[in-house]
Amino acid sequence: MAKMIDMLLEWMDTAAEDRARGIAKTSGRRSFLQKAGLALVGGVVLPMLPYDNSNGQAFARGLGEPDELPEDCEYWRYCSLHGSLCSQCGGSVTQCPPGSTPSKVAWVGTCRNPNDDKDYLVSYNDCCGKGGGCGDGCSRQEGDRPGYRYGLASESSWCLANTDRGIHCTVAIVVGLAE
Amino acid sequence: MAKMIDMLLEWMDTAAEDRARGIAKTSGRRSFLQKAGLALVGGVVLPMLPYDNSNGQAFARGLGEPDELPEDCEYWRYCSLHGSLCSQCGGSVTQCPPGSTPSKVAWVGTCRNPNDDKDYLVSYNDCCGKGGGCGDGCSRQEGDRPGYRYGLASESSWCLANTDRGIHCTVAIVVGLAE
Amino acid sequence: MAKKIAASFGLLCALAGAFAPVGVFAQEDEFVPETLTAKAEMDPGPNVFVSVQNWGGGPSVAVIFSADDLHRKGSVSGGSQSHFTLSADGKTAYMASGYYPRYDSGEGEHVLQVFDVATNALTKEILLPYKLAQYTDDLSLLQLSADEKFAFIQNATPATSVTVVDLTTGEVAQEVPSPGCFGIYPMRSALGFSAICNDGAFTTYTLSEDGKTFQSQKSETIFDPDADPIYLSADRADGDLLFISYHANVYRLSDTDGVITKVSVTPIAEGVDGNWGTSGYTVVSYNDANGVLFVPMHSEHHDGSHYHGSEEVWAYDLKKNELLYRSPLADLVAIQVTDGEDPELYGFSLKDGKVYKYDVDPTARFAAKKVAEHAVEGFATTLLVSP
Amino acid sequence: MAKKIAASFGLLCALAGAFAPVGVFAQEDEFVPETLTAKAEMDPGPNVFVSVQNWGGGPSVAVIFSADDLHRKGSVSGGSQSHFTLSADGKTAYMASGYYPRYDSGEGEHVLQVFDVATNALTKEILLPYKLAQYTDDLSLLQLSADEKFAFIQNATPATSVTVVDLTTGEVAQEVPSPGCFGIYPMRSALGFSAICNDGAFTTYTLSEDGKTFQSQKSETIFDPDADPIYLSADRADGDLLFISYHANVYRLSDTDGVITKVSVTPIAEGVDGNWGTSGYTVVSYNDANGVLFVPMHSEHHDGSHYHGSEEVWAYDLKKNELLYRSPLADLVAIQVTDGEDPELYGFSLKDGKVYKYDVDPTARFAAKKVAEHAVEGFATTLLVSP
Repeated sequence: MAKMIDMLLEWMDTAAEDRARGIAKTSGRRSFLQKAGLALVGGVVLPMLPYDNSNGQAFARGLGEPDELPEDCEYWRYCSLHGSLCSQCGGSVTQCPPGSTPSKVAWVGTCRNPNDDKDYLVSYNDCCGKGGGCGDGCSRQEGDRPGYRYGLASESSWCLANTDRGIHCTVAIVVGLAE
Repeated sequence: MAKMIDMLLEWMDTAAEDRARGIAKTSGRRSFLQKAGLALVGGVVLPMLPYDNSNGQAFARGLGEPDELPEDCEYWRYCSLHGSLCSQCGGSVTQCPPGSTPSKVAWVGTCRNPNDDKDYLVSYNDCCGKGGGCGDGCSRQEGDRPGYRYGLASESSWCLANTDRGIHCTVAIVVGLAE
Repeated sequence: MAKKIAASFGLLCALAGAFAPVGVFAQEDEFVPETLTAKAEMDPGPNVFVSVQNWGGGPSVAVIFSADDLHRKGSVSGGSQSHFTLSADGKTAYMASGYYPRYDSGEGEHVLQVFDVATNALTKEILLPYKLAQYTDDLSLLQLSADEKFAFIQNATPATSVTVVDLTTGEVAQEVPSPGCFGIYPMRSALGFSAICNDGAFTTYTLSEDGKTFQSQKSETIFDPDADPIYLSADRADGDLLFISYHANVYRLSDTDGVITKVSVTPIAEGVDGNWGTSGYTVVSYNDANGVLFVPMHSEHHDGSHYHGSEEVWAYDLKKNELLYRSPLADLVAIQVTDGEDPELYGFSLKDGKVYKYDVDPTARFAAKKVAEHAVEGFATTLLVSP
Repeated sequence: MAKKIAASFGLLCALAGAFAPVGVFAQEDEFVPETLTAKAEMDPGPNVFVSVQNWGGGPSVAVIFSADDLHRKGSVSGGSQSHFTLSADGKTAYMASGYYPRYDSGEGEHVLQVFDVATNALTKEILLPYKLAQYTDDLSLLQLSADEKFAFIQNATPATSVTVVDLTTGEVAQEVPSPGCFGIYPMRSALGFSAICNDGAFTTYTLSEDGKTFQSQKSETIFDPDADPIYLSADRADGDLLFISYHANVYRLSDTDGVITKVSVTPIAEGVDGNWGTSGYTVVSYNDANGVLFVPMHSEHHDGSHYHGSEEVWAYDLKKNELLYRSPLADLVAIQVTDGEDPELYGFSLKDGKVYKYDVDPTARFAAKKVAEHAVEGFATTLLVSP
C-alpha cells in the first residue's frame, strides 16, 4: 500500500507537491474514509504492460462477461464514461489503439455489472498522443463530480499527466470490486 | 509596370526564384499573352493600406453597386470564391476582420457585374493569422484551375506567403476591368 | 539546363505580361481599383463573447458578437483548451491556454494572453507554469482580482493549485497549492479568492498586497458533495456568491469575512412536478436590478444528466423565493442575463451550435422570448456579456 | 500557514486512504483486476486509408480502415494541411505537413514523416524546406519514386517547385524549380517525375541517380487549360498515365521516353444526355485486370461545379471505348478501385462524412453496390487502398 500511495502521489509536483506530501505523511489518512468513501478513489495509477497482443481478451476475468463485448455507450462499464470509445478506434474496451499511450492517471466510476449484480470500480483512462477524433462519443457521466473531486471529474483531460497531451479515446478498466 | 512585375516576382524565392527571375527578364514577356490571356493574371500584389476605418465603404467606385452589399454566396463578385465570407466575420466585402492580416497574394476570378454588364477582375485574398472558422462557406469556383495555373487556384491557401498562416476568411476586391 | 527550364517558364511570364491587356491601373476614367484593408477596430457597443475551446490540438477562439443583434464583430484566438474572462468594462480580454508545437504529442507551454477587445489585438503574453487545467471551460477557471491587478488561473496536474499572475509586472507572483479544491471565486473586498473543496467546505486564500504570499482559511461544511454536489458555475447577488447544485438547490454564500459562510439554501424546484434538475455548465446567472435568478433546467434528471441541455430556463425571484416563469428554451448549456431593469438573456446551445438572444419581460413574470441568433462553430460551455 | 493548509488536504488523503476498503488488489479470489495496455499492432489484412487534412491549425490524420468491412483499425497523425501516400506494399505511410507552434500565427516547419503502418508508429521525420504546398490534398502532391528510394513533395510559395528527399539518407537531395507547373507523376522506368504546366504541356524532370541534379524536358501541348482543363488526379493503365478533364475527356499519356506524349483522348460522356462532367477530387481510378476506368460524374455540369459531389460513378471500358454502367453513387468526391478480376470500389463522401465500400460485379457490366460504410470526421479528398 505504501508503494501505491507513492504512485498516487506522482500526481503532485513542485511546491504544491512537497507541501502536500508532507500533509499526506503526517495527517490521519484514514479519517476521511467514511465520508469520502468509494467516490474518492480516482486517479489510481494502474499496473500497465507496455504492449499487449491479446486483442483485448485479457480482461473480464470473473466478471461473467460475454465473449464479445458491446460496442455502444450503454455497456455497463461505461456508466461514468465521457469520451470516445477506443473499441471503435482500433483499440478495445481495455486497450488503447496502436501508436497511442495510455494515460498515467484516470477518473473512476462505480458501475453495476448486470452479469453478477455487483458494483465494480472502473478506471477511465484516456489514450494519448494521437490526433483526430474517432468513435462514438459517450456522455453517461454517472457519479461525475466537478474538479473539487478530481478523481471523479470526467470533464478533465486525463492525458494531462502524460508527455503527449493529445486525447484520442477512452478505455474502461475494471480495477476493483466496490464492496 | 516594371515595379508591378517586381512585386509579382515576390512570389519567387531562393533557387527557384533566382532562376525564374532570370527567365522573366530575358524571355519575351508578351509572347504568351494571346494564349494565356486573362486567365493568368492571378497572384496580383495589391496596393494595401495598413488599416482602414471606412467600414468597407471605400469600395465600389464606378461599379454601380447598391449601398448595402449582399452577404450571400450568390453576390456577383463571389463568382470564383472558395472560402468563408469576411463580411460575416467582422470584416466586410473588401476588409479583413480586425486583428487579421490580408494575404500578400491572391487568386483571381473574372466576374460579370450585373449592374453594368461588364466583366471585372476580382482578387480573392484570404485574411490570415486568426484561428477558428467563421461565416458562410462559398464554393462557386468559376474559372478555378488546379495549381498548374496557380493564380486561379482557389484550392490553395493564400496565406501561404504571409508569416501568419492561419486562414480566417476571404475577401473579394475588384481590381480591374476584364476588357 | 537553362534552355530546358526556359521552355517551361509558363505561368510566371504570363503573370508578368497579363497586366498589359487588362485594365488594372490602366487609364480607365470611370474605374478606380478597390483597396484591400483590415478593419482597424470593431464597431462600438456591448458585446457577447462565446468561448470556443479547441480540444483537438488547435486554436481556441473567443467569438465576439454584437449584444444588440448577435452579428459577428470579431474574435480573439489562442491555444488549446482555453479558459477565458473579461475586464469589468469589457475592454480587455484574457485567455489562458496551451500551445503544443507538435499538436497531439510532445511538450508545450501554457500562457496567459491579454487582448485589446476593440482591435482584437494581442497586447501581452505571460508564460505560465506548465500546469494549466485541461478541463471543460468554466468561468471559475480564470478570474481577475477585484481590482483587476491580478489574474488567478486554475491548475491541475491533476494535483490542483492556482497560479497568481501580477498583471502590472506581467509576471507570475506565486503558485498557491490548493489540494482537493477547485474553482476560483475572487473576493470583492480583499485580494484573494475562495475555492470549492472535496469535502463540501470552501477554502479562502487571502493574498499579500504583492500577491506573493497567502494565508488560507477553511470554512465549515457548506454542501454535501455526495448527496447534493454543486456546479463550478457562480454569480454574485448583492455581494453574496450564488451556487447551484445538480438538484437545483441554490447556495447563497458570503465571503466578506475572509472565509465562506452559508447565508441560505433555496430549493428552486421543490414542489414542482417532474423531478427537475439543473442543466448545463454555465447555469447560474442573476439579474441584479430585479433580484431574479435564471437557471437552465431539465425534467426527470438523474445521475449523469447534469450537463445535458435545458428544456426550460427558469426565472426565480430570490428575494421572494418564488418561481416566476418557466420559459421553454431548449438545449442550452450556458446562459447569461444582464443586470438592468429590463434584462436581456443570452444562451448557448451545443446541440444547435448557436448563440441566442432573448428579450425578458419584467411585466410578464420575466418570460424570455428569442429575438436573435447566430451560428457558433465548435465546443463552448461559457459565454460573457460586456457593457 | 502549514496548519491552514493542513485543514484543506481533502482529496489527496482520501485518495491515499480509499484503497483500503475497496477490493483493488485485495484478496478477492474470484476477481483479478484488468490491465490497461496499448495494442501493439493492427490486425493484418488489406487497408483503406482516408487522408483527413486539418486546415484549422491542428493535426491532420490518415485514418486506417479494414478493406474488408471498413472497421477502424488505427490512424497516423501529423501536422496541418497534410499530403499523404503509401509504399506499394502498404506497409509504410508517408505524410508531409506543417507544424505551427502558435497554430494560426507565426513561423512553423514543414516535415515529411514516415510511419510503420502495422504499429501506427512514427519511424522517421525529415525537415523540409518551408515551402510545402498548402493545398487541398491530392495524391499528386506527395509521391514516391518507382524504386521508393526518393520522395517527391510539391512546394508552392506560390512559386512552385518540388523537394526531392533521399529516403535512404533521410536528407533533402535538392529542390527542383518547376515554375508554372504542378502535380507530381513519377516515372516508372527512371528516377524522376512529370508535372502539368500552365500552357497545357507537361514537363518531365529526370534526376541523377543520387537525386541531386535534374534535367527537364517539355512536351508538346497536351490539353487546353482554358477549354478542357484536367484534374491533378491520375492513375496508371498498362504503364500509361490517365488524366481526366472537367468535361470528362480521358487523356492517356506515355512517359516512357522521358517526356510526355499523348496516346489518346477519350470523351467518356460523349453522346450521353444530361451534360455530364467529372465530379470531385480523386476522380481517376483504373481497374487493371479488366481495363475498366471508374469516374465520379454529375449532370448539368458548369463552370465551377468540377469539385461537386457525384451523382453517379461510371464504369468505362477503356479497351473497347464503351460506357459499361452508371452506378447511382451520390456525393462522392474521391474513389479508388482495386486492380483484381473482381474489383472492390471505395468512395469518400464529404457531404456524408463517410467512407463507403462497394462490390463491383464484372458479370453485370461492373455495376457497384454498397456493402459497408464508416464515419470519417473532417475534410478529406483522397483515399488509398493497400494490399
